[in-house]
Amino acid sequence: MKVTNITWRIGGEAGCGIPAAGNIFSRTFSKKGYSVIDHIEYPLLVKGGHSTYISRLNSGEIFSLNRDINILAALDQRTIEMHQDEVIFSGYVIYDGEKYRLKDKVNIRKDINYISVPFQRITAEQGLLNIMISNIALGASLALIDYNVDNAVDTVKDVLSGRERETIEMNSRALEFGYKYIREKLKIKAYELEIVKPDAKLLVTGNDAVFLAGVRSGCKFYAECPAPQSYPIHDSFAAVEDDFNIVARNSEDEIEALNMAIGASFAGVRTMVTTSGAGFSLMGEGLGCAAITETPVVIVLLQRPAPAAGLPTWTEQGDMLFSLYASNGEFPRVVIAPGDPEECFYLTGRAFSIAEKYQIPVIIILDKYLSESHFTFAKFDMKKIKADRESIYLSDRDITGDYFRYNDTGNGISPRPVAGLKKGMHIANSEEHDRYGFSEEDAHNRKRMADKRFRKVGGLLEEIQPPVRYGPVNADMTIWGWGSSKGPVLEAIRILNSQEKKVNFIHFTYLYPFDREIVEKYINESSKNVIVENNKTAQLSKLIALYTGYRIGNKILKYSGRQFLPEEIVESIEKIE
Amino acid sequence: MKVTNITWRIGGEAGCGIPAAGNIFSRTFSKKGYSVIDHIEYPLLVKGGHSTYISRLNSGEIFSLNRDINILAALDQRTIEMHQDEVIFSGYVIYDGEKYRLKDKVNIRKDINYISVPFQRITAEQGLLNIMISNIALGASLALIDYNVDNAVDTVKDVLSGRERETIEMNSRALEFGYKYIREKLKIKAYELEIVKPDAKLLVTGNDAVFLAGVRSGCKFYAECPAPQSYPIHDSFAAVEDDFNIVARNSEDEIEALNMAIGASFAGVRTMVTTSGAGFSLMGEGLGCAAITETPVVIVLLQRPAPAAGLPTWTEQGDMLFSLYASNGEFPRVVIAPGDPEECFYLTGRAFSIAEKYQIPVIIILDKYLSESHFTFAKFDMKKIKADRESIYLSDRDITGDYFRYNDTGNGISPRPVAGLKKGMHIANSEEHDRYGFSEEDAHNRKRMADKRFRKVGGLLEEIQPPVRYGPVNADMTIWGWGSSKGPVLEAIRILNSQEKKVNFIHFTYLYPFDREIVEKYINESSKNVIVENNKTAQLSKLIALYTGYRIGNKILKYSGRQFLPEEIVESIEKIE
Amino acid sequence: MREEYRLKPSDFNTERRPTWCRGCGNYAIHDALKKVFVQLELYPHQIIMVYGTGCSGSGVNFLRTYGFHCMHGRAIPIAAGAGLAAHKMTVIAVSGDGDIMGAGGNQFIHACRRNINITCILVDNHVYGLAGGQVSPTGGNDYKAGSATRVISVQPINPVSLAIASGATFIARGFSGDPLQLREILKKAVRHRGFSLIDVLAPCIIYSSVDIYGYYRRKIYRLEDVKSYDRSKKAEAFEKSLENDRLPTGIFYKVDEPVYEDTLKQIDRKPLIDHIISDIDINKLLNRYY
Amino acid sequence: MREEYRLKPSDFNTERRPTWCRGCGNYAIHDALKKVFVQLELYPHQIIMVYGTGCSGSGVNFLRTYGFHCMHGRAIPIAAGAGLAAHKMTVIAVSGDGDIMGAGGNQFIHACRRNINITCILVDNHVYGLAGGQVSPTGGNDYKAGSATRVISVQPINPVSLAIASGATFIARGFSGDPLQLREILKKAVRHRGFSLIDVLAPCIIYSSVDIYGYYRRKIYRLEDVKSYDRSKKAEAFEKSLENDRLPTGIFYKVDEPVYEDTLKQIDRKPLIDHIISDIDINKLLNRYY
Ligand SMILES: Cc1ncc(C[n+]2csc(CCOP(=O)(O)OP(=O)(O)O)c2C)c(N)n1
Ligand SMILES: Cc1ncc(C[n+]2csc(CCOP(=O)(O)OP(=O)(O)O)c2C)c(N)n1
Ligand code: SF4
Ligand code: SF4
Ligand SMILES: [Mg+2]
Ligand SMILES: [Mg+2]
Repeated sequence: MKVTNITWRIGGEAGCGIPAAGNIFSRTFSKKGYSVIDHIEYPLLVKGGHSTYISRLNSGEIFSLNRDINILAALDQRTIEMHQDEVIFSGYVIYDGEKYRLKDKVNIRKDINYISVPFQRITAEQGLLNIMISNIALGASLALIDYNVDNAVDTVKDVLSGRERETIEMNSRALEFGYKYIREKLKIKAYELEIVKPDAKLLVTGNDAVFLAGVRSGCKFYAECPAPQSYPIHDSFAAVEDDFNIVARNSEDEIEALNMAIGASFAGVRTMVTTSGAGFSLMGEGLGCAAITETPVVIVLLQRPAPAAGLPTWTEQGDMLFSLYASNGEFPRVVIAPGDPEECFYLTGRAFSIAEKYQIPVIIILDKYLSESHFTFAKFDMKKIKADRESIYLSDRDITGDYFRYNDTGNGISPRPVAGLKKGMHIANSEEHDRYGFSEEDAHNRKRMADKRFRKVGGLLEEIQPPVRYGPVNADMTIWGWGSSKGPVLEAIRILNSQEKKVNFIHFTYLYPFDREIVEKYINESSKNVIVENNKTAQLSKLIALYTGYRIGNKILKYSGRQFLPEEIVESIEKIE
Repeated sequence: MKVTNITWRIGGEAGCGIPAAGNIFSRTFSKKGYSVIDHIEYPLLVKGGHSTYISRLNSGEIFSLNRDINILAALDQRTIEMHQDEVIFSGYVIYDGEKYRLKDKVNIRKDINYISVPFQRITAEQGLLNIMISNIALGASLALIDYNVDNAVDTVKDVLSGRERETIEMNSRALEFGYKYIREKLKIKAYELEIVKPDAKLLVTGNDAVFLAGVRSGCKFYAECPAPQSYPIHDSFAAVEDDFNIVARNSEDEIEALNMAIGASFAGVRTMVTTSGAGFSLMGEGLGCAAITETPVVIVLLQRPAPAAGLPTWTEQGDMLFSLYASNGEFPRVVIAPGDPEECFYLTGRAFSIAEKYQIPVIIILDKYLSESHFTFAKFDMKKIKADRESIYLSDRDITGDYFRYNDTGNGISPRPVAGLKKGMHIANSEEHDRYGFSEEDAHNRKRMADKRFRKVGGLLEEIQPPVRYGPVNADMTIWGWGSSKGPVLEAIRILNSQEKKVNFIHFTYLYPFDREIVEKYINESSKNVIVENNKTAQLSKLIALYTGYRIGNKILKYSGRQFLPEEIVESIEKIE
Repeated sequence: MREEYRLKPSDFNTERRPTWCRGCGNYAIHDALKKVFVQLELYPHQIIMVYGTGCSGSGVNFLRTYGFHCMHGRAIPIAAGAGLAAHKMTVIAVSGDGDIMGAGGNQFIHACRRNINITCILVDNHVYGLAGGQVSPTGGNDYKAGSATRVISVQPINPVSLAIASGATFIARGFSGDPLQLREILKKAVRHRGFSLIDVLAPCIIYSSVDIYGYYRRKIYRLEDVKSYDRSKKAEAFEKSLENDRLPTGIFYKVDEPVYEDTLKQIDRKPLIDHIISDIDINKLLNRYY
Repeated sequence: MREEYRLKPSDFNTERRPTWCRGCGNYAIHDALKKVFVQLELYPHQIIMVYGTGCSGSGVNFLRTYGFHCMHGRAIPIAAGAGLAAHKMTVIAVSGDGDIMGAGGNQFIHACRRNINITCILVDNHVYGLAGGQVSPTGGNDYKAGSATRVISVQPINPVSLAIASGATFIARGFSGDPLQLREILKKAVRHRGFSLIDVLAPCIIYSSVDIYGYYRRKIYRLEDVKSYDRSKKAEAFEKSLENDRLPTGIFYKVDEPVYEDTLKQIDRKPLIDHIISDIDINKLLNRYY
């Protein structure tokens, strides 16, 4: 069967090499020009437990995963139990029929194909390690797609480059044996994937994109408190510390991480900290400190289902309102929720520029789905990230006479120098202060400083990108969403519009400042509205009501710790009508 | 001149005994049945700096301070410079004419009386301490009101009871000398205060009321991190530790304070922590922990102008939205902002009951003005605070078979025992958990637990007191406000209504859950609306818009770190019309 | 408080089976705990266990007592609060090195100096296990631990030295590979009145070199075997704690000092949780405000 | 870096006059700082001072350098961050005992162990001065300090012992009543490479007994006068730090150990703040993602 899309899921006990195999699968296709989106699901355990990886590849453009699986590579029985319902009509399940017999437990579906590949026996016979089982399954899967296994072998060599030759060789062998078992022994060919132009695509996660933009933006100090949520970003920075003159730091807690970043930023470098919800809950103090001292800092908040520790390896959009109002008192900030890794890249670049120009904290919100799923893109445009510090910082030449650190300027921005300049000496003060920075309790001064800080909002409104409308201008229904649900909603409206339902989508990346004018325009142009959010309390709908007074009545909310699938959205939308 | 109201302000260098004298002044009158409201203003310094105390007394009912001062007791020249404009036509300024000559610096007002009392000379001649200067001024002020100085001497004895006899005697002497100087030497009599029934009134600050309600409610564990904002509450608890079996604790930081309270509450006692904004910014983590483990805790947030350290000794209503959304993730909480000490008392009682019954965190928001100003009340009704724990906690008898700590009940409340019961063993888990409390990542379970927690909101809506409307039902204008601005607004609408302007006032004490129905009713019944808030961003108006979609366009906002005066509100209202 | 049934270690099992990796040091600790509870005749309902976040924290699911699984680094204050409210119960905090020495360092030193009456078991594997294997504050350069891309030569925290300097009154080091000694220490620690720390070397077999148990076995010696060692001397204990070529295990320091809870008259008569609060009379108190 | 003008202490004055109470220990510290800066030829713009919250923190208004007045307890991480970014500058954190030993304890021990290259002046008055005179973590029972309604017999933190246990490489105690010694210590501390702590006994005359200076004078002796004392021995320094009948001042411990900043190749060539970042080429990096 000729297809343009293949969705593949591999699952099993952790320890069978699932993350690596998933990554190889995705990368093998992205290298050859296919669009790929993948996602990994794993429990909060270092070893053991059940884990799955899903990868969707397509010869055209895709925005998210989909529900229907073409090939389910089940390394254990539980994977079949949990996921065989997702297998598409006449799809395939690969399993080890020598290890467990289907009939014993599984409710066998008549409409799909179960194909036994003796993972365990091959592993034993070939002297492979347990962790390579998934590679056998991967090889078998490629055979089903009739895809040249050499491409995957190349990927393995790439991904494992630097590792011992034997490791690479064994991994490759596992791939090849799985492949051959299907092709030569069983002689099954399930799908034939449409061929695309073999232009290698970038395959990056949200985390990768944030990291890359951080490096490009000239971030010189990065810190986190060790956490499963943020260590991919930390490790990326740590690996390039010397190449790019960056200090990447594991702090003892989030309090140190943010305060060190503020200290470094005060001295004059661009800084970033990453954290997830519980860690962000400890950062309120530092956030306020950055705000009143007007010290730029970029904070990346990697959302997880909460409250408290919640579900650290799953996904949710639960921290929007918290990030908007975190910390005591009132001050301007910018909150950005990118919708995909491409937006992660460009918006992280913007975050650094805005933070530095406006001397404010900027918060970038991701979630597990966006952080850890790979997406393909043609390339990143470097021109869109420019670190133009020279026009922002004062030099000794600029300063004549008294220097007012908190000068009450028209746009609220008070230019500052990096530390060490002869003429630019100043203090940053977390107490209310006068224009020099000296502590000052006077009522008029207080009002003046608060006004000065908030005057920045005017400029910020020019900088930010208003919500974007996707789909037809005139639609019967408008979906509203933010951040990482962008992909599933885009897929959903593609399906809906192909069914002759005119649905469009307003997607927010910047959450604060709020561009009321454009939102009101969108509201006026929409007839029926529905909120789609990956949380329980519909936080975006609250934000919209707060600023525009418009309350969106229809809500599609998911808060099981799992990202939306486009099909779910389509079904929910259909129920509304 | 016969008067029903006297407003008195004393000011000078810190170190002259101003807080004590102010307290004595207020208490002297409250004891004799007058209504009193006072307020102290001081800089962020242990010693030195300028400080003032204002006390308003009235033979009838009052709700706040007012602007016009009858007597300004100026212990230094700066007090005259800063405050003589507030003195009412034909009012009085008491100053030390032997220490500084008015003409040198001060713009002398023709319409008021400057009376010199040689504070310094009396102090020297009588062998008094510097700190007693303010008592001389106080005595002199009493003479101007023609009020029996013995009442004040009695107050001194009361307030200083337990101190050395000499101290008491010297303080009394200072009072008497000031009194005699006016009465016998200058022979001035300025005002004659209307006599009231001498039923002693309670004179309490918001802090006092919170403390008293805490004791009455059976709070057994109290903690704070040492801070100027909260130490009055700490010291009150510390003084009664043995009498009421309470542990009052100075924690090393707010993180310990809240976590210890959660631990103690888990074991089974009622607990409270107090903090101000920057400390609350460190409590997000603990807040979420209390929420997901469903451990009751009462947090008192003493707002100050912020962000960050801001102005620690001044006042602002800047933390409402922060308190509503603090901590990662979504969970129900209750947020209460009492309007005066009486509400502080009853609502703190409610806070403990609600926290315990619903097993949630309850946040009580005060601000400097409410925390540290004294207000008079006839008495507190003890029946309104009942700690009915027995009906809430499980006993061994109640438990048969398996005990589910997080039982998925109809109202979302899962009854629990105190620690140590044989049959009630359970775990509290800050990770998402199943009904036993065991860590659980399953999607259905996640949804179920989130739903269970949020189901409590239904019950909570029955418990809370909806916003109260003061003034005429039908009005030309409706003022909306919350928390401590209650008093100034009540005075303002009294003035406005006496001027034939029909204005009423909707005052919020409970901010979450939000009673949309009644608020929408109020909106429908109002014609012109105006927000009065002691902050810059009109947080209540945002909250109202968020829930009702109704946006209040007129805003009277003050964010200079000072509380509203009724006259300011009246003037701003008049401008709106 | 005699109970009607005879305790056995399995009374402390829950319906969940431990999910730690095979060979993980956490097993030995839980095993020791159960056996010590039986020896001390502590019944499940007389115990409050508080767990931090991390691999060790998942123990909350496997040990049947009153339990609290708290936020990263907060096991000590939660335990301290629970202990104050129910001071007749046995309160034990079990938490990782990343937890207690990372985020929880401040609470640790203050609990030590206040000598609060809880036992703290530091599950010391030198890594942030659950967080991804990063080197933890106790992680040194003596063996390869953790997923660090580069060894940064910072000194590790020595929990024993730190506890001595901070004022804890029972300070020991155990090793999960020496269960007998671990049990002995644990028993004494639970019995000790005041703050007791047991720094348990509890290898993480995922993020350590494979022969970490062998490494420790070669390096470790027991303080019990040093007859001349006087564990009541603070300076001596500190000096001992600095030893690194060979690693002493056992009790470094044990003294009787005033216990925080004992200084509180307000919990003298009965635990805070036992007070009836339904109608507390505050009228006398109110009089001060008239 | 020679400057065009000759430094004098008053070059470090701002237009604001100190607001501390007369007799407050903070005066001596600021005085010593200015003189030491002159001696070391450190110009105002070459210095970053970081202040905590509290009476000592108000110093930000009175000393003319680059300055940061941070949140309660956070002077050390702010200083560490500034120091990393501009490691050629002199970075000094000045903060109270409530600050550094209360809220900031965790940052303190970690800064010690990392041996980051900053100087930390602990303004140790045994009380939370600005917060209302509560007994601070360093406040003991040896003299009446603070506004406590009741003396709770908890052990105070001894910053010197704690710093030794945590790995700081320059550890001293000074006394605001001994300005000469204070200056000497300060000079050496600023020169020292690595984390230096000076615990300065700096009486709060408001919340201490009146003769606190006399009390200290009677109790204090100088370590310089103990010829046999070897300040390079950790265990000896620790034992010395425990002395309480008489209080040693001076340098307890000083060793040269790897400095955190020196282990960082990425700041080897030039300070982070000096890099031009306008067009950083990441194409090679990007290739890994194709
Ligand atoms: C506030 C916060 N920051 C970071 C984390 C990430 N985190 C998860 S477990 C853990 C600690 C793991 O180390 P350790 O305490 O040594 O436990 P182990 O897994 O080694 O037993 C951390 C820091 C968190 N849960 N919360
Ligand atoms: C988060 C937070 N908690 C509490 C406070 C209150 N506070 C103000 S100053 C201070 C510390 C005062 O003690 P110390 O550091 O010893 O300084 P000193 O005034 O004695 O010089 C504290 C805790 C605060 N500012 N921030
Ligand atoms: S990762 Fe390490 S600490 Fe965690 S369970 Fe496995 S062996 Fe134990
Ligand atoms: S209160 Fe104490 S520490 Fe603060 S300025 Fe006065 S003397 Fe110094
Ligand atoms: Mg660990
Ligand atoms: Mg102090």
